[in-house]
Amino acid sequence: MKDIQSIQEDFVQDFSLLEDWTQRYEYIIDLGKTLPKIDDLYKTDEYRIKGCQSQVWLHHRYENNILYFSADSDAIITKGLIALVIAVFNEQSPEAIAKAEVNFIAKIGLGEHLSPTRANGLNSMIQKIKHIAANHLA
Amino acid sequence: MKDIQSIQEDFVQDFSLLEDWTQRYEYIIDLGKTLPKIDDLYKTDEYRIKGCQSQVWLHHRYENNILYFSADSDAIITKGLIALVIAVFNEQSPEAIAKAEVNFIAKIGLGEHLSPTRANGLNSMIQKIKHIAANHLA
Amino acid sequence: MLKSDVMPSFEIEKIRKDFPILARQVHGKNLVYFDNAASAQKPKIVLDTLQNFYSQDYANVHRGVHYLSQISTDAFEKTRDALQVFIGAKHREEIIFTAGSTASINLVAQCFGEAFIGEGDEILVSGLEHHANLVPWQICAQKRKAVLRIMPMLATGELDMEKLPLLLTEKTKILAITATSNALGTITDLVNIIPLAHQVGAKVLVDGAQSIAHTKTDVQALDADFWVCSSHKLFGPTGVGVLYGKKDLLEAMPVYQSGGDMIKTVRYESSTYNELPHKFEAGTPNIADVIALGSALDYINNLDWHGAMAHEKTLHENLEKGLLGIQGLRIIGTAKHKAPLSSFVVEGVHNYDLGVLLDKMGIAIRTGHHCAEPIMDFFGVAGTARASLAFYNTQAEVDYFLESLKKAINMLR
Amino acid sequence: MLKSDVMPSFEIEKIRKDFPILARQVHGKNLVYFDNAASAQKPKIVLDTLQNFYSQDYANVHRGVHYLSQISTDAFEKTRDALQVFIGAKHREEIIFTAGSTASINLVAQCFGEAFIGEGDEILVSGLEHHANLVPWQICAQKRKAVLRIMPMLATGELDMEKLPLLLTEKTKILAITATSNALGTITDLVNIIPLAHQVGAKVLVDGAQSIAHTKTDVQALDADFWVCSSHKLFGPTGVGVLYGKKDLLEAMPVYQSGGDMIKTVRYESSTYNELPHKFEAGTPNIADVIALGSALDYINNLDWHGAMAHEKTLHENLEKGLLGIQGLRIIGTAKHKAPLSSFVVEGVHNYDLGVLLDKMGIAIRTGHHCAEPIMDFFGVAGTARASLAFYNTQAEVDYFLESLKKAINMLR
Ligand SMILES: Cc1ncc(COP(=O)(O)O)c(C=O)c1O
Ligand SMILES: Cc1ncc(COP(=O)(O)O)c(C=O)c1O
Repeated sequence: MKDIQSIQEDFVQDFSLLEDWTQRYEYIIDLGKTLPKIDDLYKTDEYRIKGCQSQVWLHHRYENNILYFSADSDAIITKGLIALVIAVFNEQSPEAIAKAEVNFIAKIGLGEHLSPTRANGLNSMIQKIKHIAANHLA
Repeated sequence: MKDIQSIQEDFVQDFSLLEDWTQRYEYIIDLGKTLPKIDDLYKTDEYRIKGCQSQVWLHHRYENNILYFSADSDAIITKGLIALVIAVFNEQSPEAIAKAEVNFIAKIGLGEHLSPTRANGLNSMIQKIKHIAANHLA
Repeated sequence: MLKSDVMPSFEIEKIRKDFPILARQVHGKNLVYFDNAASAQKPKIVLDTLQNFYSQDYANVHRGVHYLSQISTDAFEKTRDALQVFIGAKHREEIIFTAGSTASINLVAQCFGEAFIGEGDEILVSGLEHHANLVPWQICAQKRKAVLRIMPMLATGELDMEKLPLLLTEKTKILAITATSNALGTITDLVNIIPLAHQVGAKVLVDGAQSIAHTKTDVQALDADFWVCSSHKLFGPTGVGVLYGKKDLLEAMPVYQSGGDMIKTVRYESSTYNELPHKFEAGTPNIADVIALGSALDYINNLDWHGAMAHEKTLHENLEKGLLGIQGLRIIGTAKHKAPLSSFVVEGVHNYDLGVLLDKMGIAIRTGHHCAEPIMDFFGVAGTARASLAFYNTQAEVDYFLESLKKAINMLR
Repeated sequence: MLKSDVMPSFEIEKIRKDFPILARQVHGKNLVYFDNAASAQKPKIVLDTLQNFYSQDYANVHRGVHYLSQISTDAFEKTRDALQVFIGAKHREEIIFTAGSTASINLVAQCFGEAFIGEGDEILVSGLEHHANLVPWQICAQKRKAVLRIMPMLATGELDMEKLPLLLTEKTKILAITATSNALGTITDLVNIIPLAHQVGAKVLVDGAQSIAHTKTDVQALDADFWVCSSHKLFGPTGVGVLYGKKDLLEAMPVYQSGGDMIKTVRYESSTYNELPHKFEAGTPNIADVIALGSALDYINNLDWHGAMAHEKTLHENLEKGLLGIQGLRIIGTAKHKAPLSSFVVEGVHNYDLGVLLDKMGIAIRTGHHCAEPIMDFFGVAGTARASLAFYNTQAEVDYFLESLKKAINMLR
């Protein structure tokens, strides 16, 4: 597995090839469409993350000091955005996640989706992932 | 008794001789000091007129189709102003009062005291006098 | 030449210049502001009034003998007079300033409730209400041990008039009903509904938050017992609401908030309360914004209102025509009489995604449940996209919106 | 040169230029604004923020996905963060926006009352309160069948600390007390009073309406349970109040007003409520004014606060010195620690008459009972004349005021 920073840099690289917002969003939407579906079992309140306009569900599994994440959303753009976040954090150690800086979203021109007042739950999801990692630290 | 309009015109004439606000207010204050006191009997809630900063009491008597007014206030400027108003309306017939236009206060440069939002009760007192007159119309 | 020939038609380009924000860009595109039902933009005269008032005349109102306090008080009270005329109230003291429609309704739910609603009484709320005209009545019903009844609607988003007589009983103390639904656009049939409520002795609170920017209101002709609206939806500043109430009702109700200005005398043992309207206006009011609301009213009064309404009606007809031509799009709320707004869903597409992509194209619409969850439940949708118009919108904006919407749907499918 | 030598002293003339209204004339005289305790004037930055916001960025907040709604929401929430820092709150969601101090206190009296005050419980209110921090507790006591007790004051206008232990019992649920009296200027000894209340398990609501423009507040250091103030007394716009409450208390309290934004889910059967701070912010908030309050805080934060406070303290000392030299004048409220305001009466002269004549000389003071009738009763006066200062006042204004006051008294005697 690549480290978190390199994955972020890859995304920044990928996005730099896209010329305008249309292409960037088409890319995000495509990502959203290909994000493996979360098991319906986990589409419950327990796994739901606050964000009143679109819903986000996040599930994680911990094995051999590695965290595995899967997530879903009812809105496709949100789903694309969380696909990016999952790609960055999936199959990493709690330590790596806990100390990682998430800086690629702003760099690829999607920073507006990160505002805590944004109703999409992306920011809450990143907080949640960090929180899960912190709980699994030694 | 002079008629209401002439009395008002006399006041406008008197005030036109006063050069600045100081003289005008000194005149008002003097009037206030000379206004015959109202009988303490009438300094009760029953005779009180709304006006939250200074209090005004108004008493009237009706005899032979003539209205007699006396009034008082705890503030001397208010007292001076009501002395003016009493001088205009006292010993007049209900008919004359009811149809009279009170225009001298603005003309002598004291119009600001007439605003309905003014807390001194002058406006309420004029309304009250008009009201009393209306009640004594045939 | 006939007189009507020289009458200028509604001069939309001139009107737009009165609203500074309409000239701005968003994401490099000209702003298309179709979120008017959430809040309306402000004409320059409103901003100028705020600026001039604070830099020339500001002071706290009432009780002040000094000049600035006097002129502030006069200007503040002038808005009350203007509102009295604007909505056709009988007495100026029937106009109460609050913080918004929500605050106005809460005042009525609490104080009318305390005075007039008891155990076993019924509160009837229309099925078209914004949460602001529903939740306060839920709480009132709970506190007063009263029963909350809902007047159902039809699949068109119109209220079911046939059910009304069954729901109005001599136990019904109040009917809470909107003049216009913010979620669907439905204009309710108040002229026929209010007399029915009065027949059983119920009072009627009308929520005018959505109607006031699109219809002339006459509370006396309607015979509304209470009527509310918000300044910010009427091209005025935020932070001001209006409550109209019939004098005898307001007088019979207990006070709401207490503090300065609403009292007559205060002793430690007990206090007595001031007359209307001050009885319901505790504390320092929102002086500057009330005065600026007065300027918004001036603006509207000087507008070619008839032309403005005809203009926005035409735009809305064209908008709905365009929407109906989009495959898989369903308009939610198809009442015969609608305000110039359209709520819709697109098959297989989430309203949030539509909102995000339209935003990228400079278009502001609202998405979600529009603070009317029971209505969403009724239509079996989680939310809708809502485009809502004002008289300062243009046909070019409608065209661009429709084109952009198609583009967004294509991207998302 | 030593560092302190190059430190600029408080630059009063520069400061005055920030407040446009201070340059105006009244009745042909330069305005002398000594009515700051009723409401403070606004720096230009506050007016510019209103102007820019409405003409560039305005939209309704929360729930909106479009750009304008996002930046409006961000700007609105930024003021919450700024206030958290400004008053030293632990959590941002402990800051609730209301319509004013009066609304904040009413919220606490109702919702804390409902949750925590029962029959036979006691509410202790200090004898120095503005009606806004007294009447809501009278009503609360009446509704909850609780007992209202008053902490008496001494002839100096200071609270009688010896009586406090006798008044605080295990039945005392809350102590409502001002940080600074608007009628007398008394600064209360909160540092010693609050722990005593906490010892018996009582909560403390501090009314910061008058202290906030003259003292730095640290709600955590004070250990206040609730604390309120008004934007308009803090050089911000009208129509905004602040309520600080400890998180656990706010969470344990029932909701106040209901409507949009404060709900989580709404069904006809029942509704669930949103988290703090939204739980207590029903409806469209006063968006623009909250944002402009943020600019007022910026202004204060960038001010030479230490210099400003020293300046107004000196002015006030000189003011009181001058007043004491006037024959027949009695200062009402002679506490050791006072905010920069002076209440006074003049033998044989009505305060209203003083107000009218000083107004003619361009001077704005307040006269009357200052919404504190029980205090007037205590001192056996119907009202007082009150001159209240802010940091933008000058020594020349104090001199002119004293001279004008003497002239007015001469005219009236
Ligand atoms: C000490 C005190 N408390 C409360 C208030 C009420 O504030 P507002 O009128 O802004 O609600 C005031 C205002 O005069 C005050 O001086
Ligand atoms: C129909 C209706 N009623 C009430 C409200 C509440 O108004 P405010 O948020 O201004 O209090 C709204 C605002 O969206 C509305 O549309």
